[in-house]
Amino acid sequence: MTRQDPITSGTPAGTAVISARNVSKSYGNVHALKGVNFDVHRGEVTTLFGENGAGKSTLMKILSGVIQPTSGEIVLDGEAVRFDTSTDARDRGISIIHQELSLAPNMNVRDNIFMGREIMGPAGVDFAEEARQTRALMAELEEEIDPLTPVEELRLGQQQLVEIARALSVDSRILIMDEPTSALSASEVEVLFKVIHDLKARGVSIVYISHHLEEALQITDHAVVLRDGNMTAKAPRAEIDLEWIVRNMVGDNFDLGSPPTGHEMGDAALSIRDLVVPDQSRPGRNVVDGVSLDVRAGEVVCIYGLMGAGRTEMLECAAGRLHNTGGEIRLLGEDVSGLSIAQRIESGLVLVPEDRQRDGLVQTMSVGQNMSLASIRDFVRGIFTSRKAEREIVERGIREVTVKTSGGGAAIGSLSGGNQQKVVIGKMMATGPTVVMLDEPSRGIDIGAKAEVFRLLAETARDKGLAVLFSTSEVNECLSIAHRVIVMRRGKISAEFGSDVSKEEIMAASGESADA
Amino acid sequence: MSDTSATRSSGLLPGNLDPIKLLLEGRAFFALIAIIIVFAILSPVYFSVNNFLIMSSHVAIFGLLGLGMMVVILTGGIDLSVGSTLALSGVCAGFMMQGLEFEMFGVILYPPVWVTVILTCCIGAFVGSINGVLVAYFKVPAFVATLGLLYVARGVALLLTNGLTINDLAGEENLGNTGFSWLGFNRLWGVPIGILVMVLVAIVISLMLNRSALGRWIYSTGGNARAAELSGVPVKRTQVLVYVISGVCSAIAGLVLSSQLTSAGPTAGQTYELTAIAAVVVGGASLMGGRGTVRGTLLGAFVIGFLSDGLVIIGVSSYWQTVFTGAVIVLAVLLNSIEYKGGRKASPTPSSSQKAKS
Amino acid sequence: MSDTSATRSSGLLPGNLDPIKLLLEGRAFFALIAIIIVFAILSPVYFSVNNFLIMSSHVAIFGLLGLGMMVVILTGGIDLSVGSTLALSGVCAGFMMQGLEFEMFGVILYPPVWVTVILTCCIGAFVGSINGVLVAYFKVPAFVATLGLLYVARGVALLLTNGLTINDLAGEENLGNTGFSWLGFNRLWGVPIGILVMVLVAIVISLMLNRSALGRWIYSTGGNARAAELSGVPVKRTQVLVYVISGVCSAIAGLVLSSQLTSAGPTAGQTYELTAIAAVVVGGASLMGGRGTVRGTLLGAFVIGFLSDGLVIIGVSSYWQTVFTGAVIVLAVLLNSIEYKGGRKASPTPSSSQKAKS
Amino acid sequence: QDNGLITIIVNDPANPYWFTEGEVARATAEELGYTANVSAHNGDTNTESNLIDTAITNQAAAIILDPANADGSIGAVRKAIDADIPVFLVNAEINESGLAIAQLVSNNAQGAALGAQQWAQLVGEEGRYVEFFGNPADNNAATRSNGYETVLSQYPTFEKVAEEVANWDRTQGYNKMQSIIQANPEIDAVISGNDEMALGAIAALKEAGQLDGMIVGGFDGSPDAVAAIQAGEMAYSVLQPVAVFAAEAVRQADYYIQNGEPMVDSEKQLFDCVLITPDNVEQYSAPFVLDGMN
Ligand SMILES: Nc1ncnc2c1ncn2[C@@H]1O[C@H](COP(=O)(O)OP(=O)(O)OP(=O)(O)O)[C@@H](O)[C@H]1O
Ligand SMILES: Nc1ncnc2c1ncn2[C@@H]1O[C@H](COP(=O)(O)OP(=O)(O)OP(=O)(O)O)[C@@H](O)[C@H]1O
Ligand SMILES: O[C@@H]1[C@H](O)[C@H](O)CO[C@H]1O
Ligand SMILES: [Mg+2]
Ligand SMILES: [Mg+2]
Repeated sequence: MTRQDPITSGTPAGTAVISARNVSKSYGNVHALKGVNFDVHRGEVTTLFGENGAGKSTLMKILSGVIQPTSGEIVLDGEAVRFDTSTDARDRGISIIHQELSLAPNMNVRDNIFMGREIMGPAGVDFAEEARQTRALMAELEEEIDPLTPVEELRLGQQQLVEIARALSVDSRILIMDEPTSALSASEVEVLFKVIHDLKARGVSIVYISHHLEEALQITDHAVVLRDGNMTAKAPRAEIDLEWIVRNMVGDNFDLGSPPTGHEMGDAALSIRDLVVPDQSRPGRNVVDGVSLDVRAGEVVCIYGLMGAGRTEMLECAAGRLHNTGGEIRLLGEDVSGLSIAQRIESGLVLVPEDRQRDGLVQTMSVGQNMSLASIRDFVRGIFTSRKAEREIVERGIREVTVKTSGGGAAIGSLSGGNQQKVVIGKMMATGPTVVMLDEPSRGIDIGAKAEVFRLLAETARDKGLAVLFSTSEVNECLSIAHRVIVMRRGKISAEFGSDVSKEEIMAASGESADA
Repeated sequence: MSDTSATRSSGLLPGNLDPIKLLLEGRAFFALIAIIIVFAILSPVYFSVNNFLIMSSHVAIFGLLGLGMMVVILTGGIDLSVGSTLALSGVCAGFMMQGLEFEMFGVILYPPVWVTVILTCCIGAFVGSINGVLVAYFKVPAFVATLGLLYVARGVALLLTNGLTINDLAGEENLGNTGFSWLGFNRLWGVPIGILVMVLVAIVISLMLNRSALGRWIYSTGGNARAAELSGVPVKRTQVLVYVISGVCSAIAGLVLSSQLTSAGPTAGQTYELTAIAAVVVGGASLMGGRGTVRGTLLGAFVIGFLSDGLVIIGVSSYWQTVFTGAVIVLAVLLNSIEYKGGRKASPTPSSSQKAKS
Repeated sequence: MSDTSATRSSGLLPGNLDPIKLLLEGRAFFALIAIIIVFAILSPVYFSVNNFLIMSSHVAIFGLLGLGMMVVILTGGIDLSVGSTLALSGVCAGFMMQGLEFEMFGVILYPPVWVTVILTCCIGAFVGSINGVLVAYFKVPAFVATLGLLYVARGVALLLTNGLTINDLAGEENLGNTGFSWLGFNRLWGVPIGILVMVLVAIVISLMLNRSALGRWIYSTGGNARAAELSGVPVKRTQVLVYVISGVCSAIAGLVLSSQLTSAGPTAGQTYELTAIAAVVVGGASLMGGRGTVRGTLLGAFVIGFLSDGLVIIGVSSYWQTVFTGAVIVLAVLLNSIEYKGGRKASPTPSSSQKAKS
Repeated sequence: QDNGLITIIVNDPANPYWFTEGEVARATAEELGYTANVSAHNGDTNTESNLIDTAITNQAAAIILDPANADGSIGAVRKAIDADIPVFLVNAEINESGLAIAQLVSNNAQGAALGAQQWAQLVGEEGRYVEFFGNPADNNAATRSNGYETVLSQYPTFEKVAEEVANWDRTQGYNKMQSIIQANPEIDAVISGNDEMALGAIAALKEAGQLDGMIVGGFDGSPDAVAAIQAGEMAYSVLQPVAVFAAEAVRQADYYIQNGEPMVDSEKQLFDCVLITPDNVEQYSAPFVLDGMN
């Protein structure tokens, strides 16, 4: 994939089409936004940067009428407006792609796209027309999805594309995209960027949020940085670079780290041989097809792959959630195939799942209860749990993964997405694992948090001999703390590299054309 | 083709008549076939057109309640008040047939049967709208709101009649209000009217679910209410409407039942809510909302009805009837979930049923 | 801090004894207070220690059923079979008190009361384990599985006794099986035993929920079964266990009830499942799972029990009783949701309750 | 004129039979200067026991109870007696004597024999018939069924083709009758444990076009049954003198409260039933009252 020339050319900074004026939003005593002024430039891409919990999503929800500000006002085309619902905003030409997917899993792609805006014909809903438009949208996004496929049968990335298609179908003049690419592959991101260019050409104003900073820089016309609910900087594309963003976001430079050194690596802690996992939805096919790999104690291994390469299935199989039809999984030489998930955790093999909402968090429990959930056995004394022991575990977890929260008693839903992700990581680290597998651990977390997570993993690998196996869809992350990079493609390992590999080599092995 | 799929997902009339598919899709189908075969072997009279018609007219009551219930369940709600609403509507219909007395004016009005039918449906709709408003606007969990109305509607029915059964529903020629018993007694083309009413309601609901925007709203509200709301679906109004639909279905069931019995009593329909829910679930709907079909619900009602009548026909003791009913309900649903595994609707992961609510 | 929250969210014994907080937390508290005040004004005999004790011993039955039900509801399930299990256990206890006849050996065994009690609890546990296995391993929706057992357990109870009630539960001195009626008739420190049994069970369940690993497993299974499973929670075993607990609670309720009545009949406990669920929900639990407390459930049971006894004491007609019961159930839950808004547990967005299941 | 409270507990006032029972008792009690409190246990022994507790709390002077269960209600009655409240049972019995001051019930055996004789006479030489059985938890169901059996078994030409439990309920009677018709198309007569089940059977027979010439016999003498007799749909009903013994029970309670001793020596008092047929149906003057009954 070539980095496109950043769009610095031509258009002078457009006038503001919609602005937030002195907008504040409080949830109880959490002040998510503190008097923010924010302009969306007409016909251009305004990118919003900020670490987890900075208030980006909150601001966007206010602009799109999902929530109402505690104070301040919204100015649309120079006139103050008030949106009571997202439909109000949509009627004024504003649509939004939400950070968390908002699709009805039981319905098909067509029905999701036209949900709430059904096209009526003489004999009820005009399904033919809806399907035609759906196919057109999918063609525009270069994704072959049948309009009649139930959404629940799509993988996460495809669901995200449906969400994008829905926003596009509205034909709005202002389009807000809150992390639209968190589950997309590089080639899909390319397509999306093409679409964004077309939209711009048609005069659509776009707000774009992403934690993939380099990627975002490609399409940015104006950058705005939020920090702790305040706007800390803004500048046109010409005046900024990666370093500028990071400095304004976290106030410091960052580094995803480098492979830990100076320690002895042990024997293979995790050893997978000829693993075969069948496809649940398409019998006869295998999602994981004869994968073998070793991770040694103290070693950090990264698995790179495009979406659908089978990484999730391989990791879930190792964790005990899925059954393999062939091959074996050994932990410190012991075959774990007969063990349940709980027994694998007990013996030191843990997984941080990919989808935190669905697989990671118990929304009804507090931050602390989530954090200690996987290590309950560690604070049971006799038949009762020990509050003191639990508190220690929770406090250590919060400290180690640096969760931004008022304390263990806080509701998990009150945390920003990134901090929720950290809780999931902290929960599995609290069990004191021998091998930790992390499926896309950086999804939705900011650059600072990402660096912290990687540092934590690297340190534990070095100091405690932890074996780390993580998957990622971002090439940059492969080049951080991993001693080795394994590339998966269609259920098989297509290449294996040392830490001195280049981005291009990795991408070529994954099947992603390096010059898309 | 777009409509085929819509039908596939929720239709009464499969657009695609591939028999194997139909068989696989009709979830409770196997249970029904098994029941018919077993009873046909055990009793020579079971397998006859006339017996099927009679059994079906019993099914009609639960079928009607089940259809309304299914619509509510599609949105992720539940309606425990259907049995009480049935009784209340029956009693109100009875009152109207006896003549509405306006003391003020000193007149007694005898509304013709069609007026009675419409007013009775309005009463059902009214009860439903209370349920709906409590659920949608006051955020009372559906189980509680409708449990409350289960009691309240029953109490009102008892109070209205002072506990008595209203008996004379035939009307009188000279008052112009005859024809009520036609509903329960007569046959059209040899088919009892009750069955035809059920089929008619099923077709209307099926069209509503598959062809109207309301249908989409109902499925999306049940699938992901928040997403639906953000997409501009009038979630609250949809919720109110489904309870109204269920109320109207109960009222229709009340009308059919009281014209079958030629009497309307305030204790009719007790515990019918459980049977109606069982029919819906045996028919493959998910209590989490978003999944369910008209065809399945009717099949579910038939499974339960044909079973209980069959047990009576072969003369099983009433205690054993209870045991069998329970066992078959569980078995039919077990069959469903086994069959599910093969189908394309297979849940990608074993615990997806739990996923739905996580 | 993490532990206060744990207790706060599910405790019987609040870790934090701030009285105002306690008041606010006891969700159904206001409804209960209101009921007591209203009836104390309307009837001179209502507000007396003895009447409270009597009413509480009535509450004990629903309290016991409600506690088991709450544990099931916490995991996102439901148990409709509690009433039938109550009857079945009562009947089995009755049988054992009459002597177990082993024809083969020509002996009749008269188990002492404590053996009877334990065996009866085992019967409850057995029914519960069938429910649990159907739900956890066969993926039958809880509503259907337990609806099936509602019928089956009732049918078995009827078959066992041939519909008759077993009367003589007093036992005989020389057979060494006296003492059964002690449970229902006697008082300890002036308090009827039934109440003490309920309190004991409440304490055990409260400790289990708040202080044991099983408690965490239950809450997390209800909150998000998939996440719980991936965190090493034995979700399936937890699901089976909650139904077993509910079965045992029903059996205990059956024991208390039959010793209170000095007789055990197969038709006891009909429709009690609805009352038990109402108690749990009035007590603030969520039918989606993951939220609910022992304290709330007991309060819910007291609200319903004190209301219905109060209505009888002031002599309201039984029709009006039905109406009031329904209205109060809805009102109490309405009160809850209003109160929720103020509290710290406030749902962040108005539709978060729906979101939870999307 | 407040002589105290009389608590009246009936089964299910949604059945006209029990409704009348409660209302007659209430009226009589109020006539005699008592406050009356009518409540219902709906056949649930637990509710019944709770109602007794409440009566004790309310310091009732006497309890008029229609027991829920012949065996299951004994404990509740004993509890009231232990609290020094006299209990007068009406309509149904309990299987223990020496507890209640009086048990006033219709003579179910006599009534059943009466009904069965009338039925046999109407059916004639031979007949295939169906019997509906009431709620098995109620002794009356078995008593009546046995009564029928005793009489009908003397006629070897009668063949019982089906016996179904319909729990005193009309809808159940209707549904089960429809199924029975399917299994046995040639039925000549129906004999039922009460009127509600008989009325359900009549509705089913009417729908099937088989009511003509069918002999359907009921039990209770409820207003609906009387209407059916007038319409020529029901052949007869055995009237239970519920209005009589409900009032009598209150009078005996009053006597006991005043004098501290039973008005009538024998605890079990049977009230004979009478037959309602098209011939005497005109004398039916109020619910469950046939003029010149006694
Ligand atoms: N419903 C809510 N209740 C309480 N606090 C909330 C709520 N929603 C957001 N917050 C808080 O508001 C702040 C901003 O959250 P927001 O979701 O806008 O962050 P963000 O910048 O989008 O972060 P991320 O990059 O992780 O998505 C956070 O501190 C968060 O905890
Ligand atoms: N819900 C689903 N329905 C149908 N097919 C699926 C589903 N989820 C995954 N697949 C298929 O399974 C295969 C492997 O997917 P998997 O999720 O393991 O990939 P991955 O490498 O983990 O990618 P990512 O995590 O980025 O999505 C792909 O062929 C994909 O299309
Ligand atoms: O005697 C009564 C009546 O027959 C009534 O119809 C049902 O219950 C019985 O106990
Ligand atoms: Mg965000
Ligand atoms: Mg993946």
